[in-house]
Amino acid sequence: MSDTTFQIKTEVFEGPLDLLLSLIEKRKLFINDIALARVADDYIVYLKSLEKFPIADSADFLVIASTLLLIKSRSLLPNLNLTEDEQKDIGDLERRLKIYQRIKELSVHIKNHFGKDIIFAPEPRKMIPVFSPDQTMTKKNFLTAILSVIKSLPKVENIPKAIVRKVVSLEEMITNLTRRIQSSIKLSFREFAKVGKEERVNVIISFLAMLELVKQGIVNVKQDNQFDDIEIETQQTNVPHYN
Amino acid sequence: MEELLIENQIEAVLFWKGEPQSIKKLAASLGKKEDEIKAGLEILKAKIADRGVELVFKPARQGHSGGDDEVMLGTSSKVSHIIERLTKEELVRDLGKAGLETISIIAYKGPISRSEIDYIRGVQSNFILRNLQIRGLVEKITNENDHRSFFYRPTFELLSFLGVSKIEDLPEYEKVKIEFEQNLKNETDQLTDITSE
Amino acid sequence: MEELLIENQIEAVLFWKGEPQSIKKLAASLGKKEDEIKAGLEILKAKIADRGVELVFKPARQGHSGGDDEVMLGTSSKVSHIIERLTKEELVRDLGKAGLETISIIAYKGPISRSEIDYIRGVQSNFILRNLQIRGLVEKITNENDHRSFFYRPTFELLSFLGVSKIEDLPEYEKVKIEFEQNLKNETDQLTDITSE
Repeated sequence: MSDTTFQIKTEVFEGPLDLLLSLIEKRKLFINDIALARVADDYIVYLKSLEKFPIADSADFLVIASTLLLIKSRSLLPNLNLTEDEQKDIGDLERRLKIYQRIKELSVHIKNHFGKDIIFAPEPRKMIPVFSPDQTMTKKNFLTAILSVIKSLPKVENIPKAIVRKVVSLEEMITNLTRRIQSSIKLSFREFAKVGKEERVNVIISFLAMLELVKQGIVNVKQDNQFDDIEIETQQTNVPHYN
Repeated sequence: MEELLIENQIEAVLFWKGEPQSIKKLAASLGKKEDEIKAGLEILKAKIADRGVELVFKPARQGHSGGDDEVMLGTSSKVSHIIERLTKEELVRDLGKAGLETISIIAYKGPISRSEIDYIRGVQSNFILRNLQIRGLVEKITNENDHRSFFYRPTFELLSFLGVSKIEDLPEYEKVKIEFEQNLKNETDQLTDITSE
Repeated sequence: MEELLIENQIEAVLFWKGEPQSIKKLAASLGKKEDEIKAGLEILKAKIADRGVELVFKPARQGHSGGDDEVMLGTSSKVSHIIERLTKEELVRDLGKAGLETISIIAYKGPISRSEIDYIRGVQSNFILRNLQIRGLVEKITNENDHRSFFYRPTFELLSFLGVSKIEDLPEYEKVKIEFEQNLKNETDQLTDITSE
């Protein structure tokens, strides 16, 4: 955990899994919870380094960030109780990363073959046109059809509700997690005091600092006093951003 | 990758074109001498003797300068009754939802390019466009500004069949046009985003 | 006049159409049973194995409608460079990172729903999917079990660009299929919270 974080700012990532996978691969790790705990900092630092962080994308990134925080918390505090859902999220993330990694490997095949030895469909066969409408060719049908075409044009819509809900729940989760870790540390302090592992406490405190980074750096959260409710500033909600 | 025998290369080009090709042109396309092409054609002729397609030779007409020996691949005369039937069927088939959708876009937004149609529909429209052309419902015209590209527009026959003397007489023409422009403006903004993906 | 063998009849129709045809349609065109067409296609495939043209297959999958088995006749991938010189169409080879990822998922795991694609990529794929559909590389088919949901699968265009006569010819295809089915089986059970179409 003492390794310096990797500088990967210049790369463009397709999404949180892309970022996460590249962090793991840069450290030459296998995908498992130990690896995930180790790259959690890298991940957060990367997010922090982004100047413009559009909210639509941030939702995807933050959902994964929350799971990483869980994994890291658990690695630091074995007595931290995780809910069944949280356990599932962790297993799920590992599994998704493995599939994603495999897809990345396979995409090399696609890349190598695409457009190389093309099987060409023949040129359109020439035929002399013969005027032959069918019974749907009426003014009325034309209007109905064109209106439905216009209606199905993709709308510039704001972020799907499910994602917004996830962002909110993520904030709640971080708040809860912070509280849980705080109390867990109090518990752990006694244990640490006995065995005298001061170093570990330092790690946890720095981890909490990192949590603050998450809160302030990514979503622009406001927190007046340490245990006050956290307010999220999401002025950009109506401005989606697509890469 | 190993190269195909010359007769197979010739077959590929003739199949792909589906139209008569001069020996000279084939030679140029394949980077071979005309004699090699002629020899290749003889081999190909023998090879496909027992198949569903056949070679048709069109010798240059005597006394016509610039005339070239031409050759094409066509369906075997033994299936001409099937092809005839299919040609007729092609013209009576229901155009379906995709057909009506595409033709209404061309009617209200034409002249319009294929890529614009694809974009509006969100899918490729090449087969349906070809079908609409064969049915004499839409026609392809050259883009005055760019001679490599084409526009589609409704045929005169279609308009009279619908009972409109000009395209603006389509129901709610102006309203549809405005609505289209408003919605499509957003679209093009997004398109630049998509293509940078 | 003696009738042509079924494989030759099929070849003639595919040549004449110059477009993908469903097995069902071929059967209707030739007045044969679908099984006869399938058997005929196998013979045709063997017959033209060493020639200038080749067959491309796009299978329907069980439980996935929109989903007739389809077949197309195209030029051999071995003459790709020759046809490329002749074609006037501009070939776009760049897929972009998102495009490559999404196509790989659909090629190896398709037919697959949008929510599954999103799940694997960890981001929303609606824009890249629309983009790929406009380019004709993937297509949407209706889920037979739930008519409100869709699956994405490779198109003929994609198979053609990859130079494979069927999707199973992609490197590692069978291996990957087993892998995904065995090791990663419960991944779809986790799909609950991912946005639905």
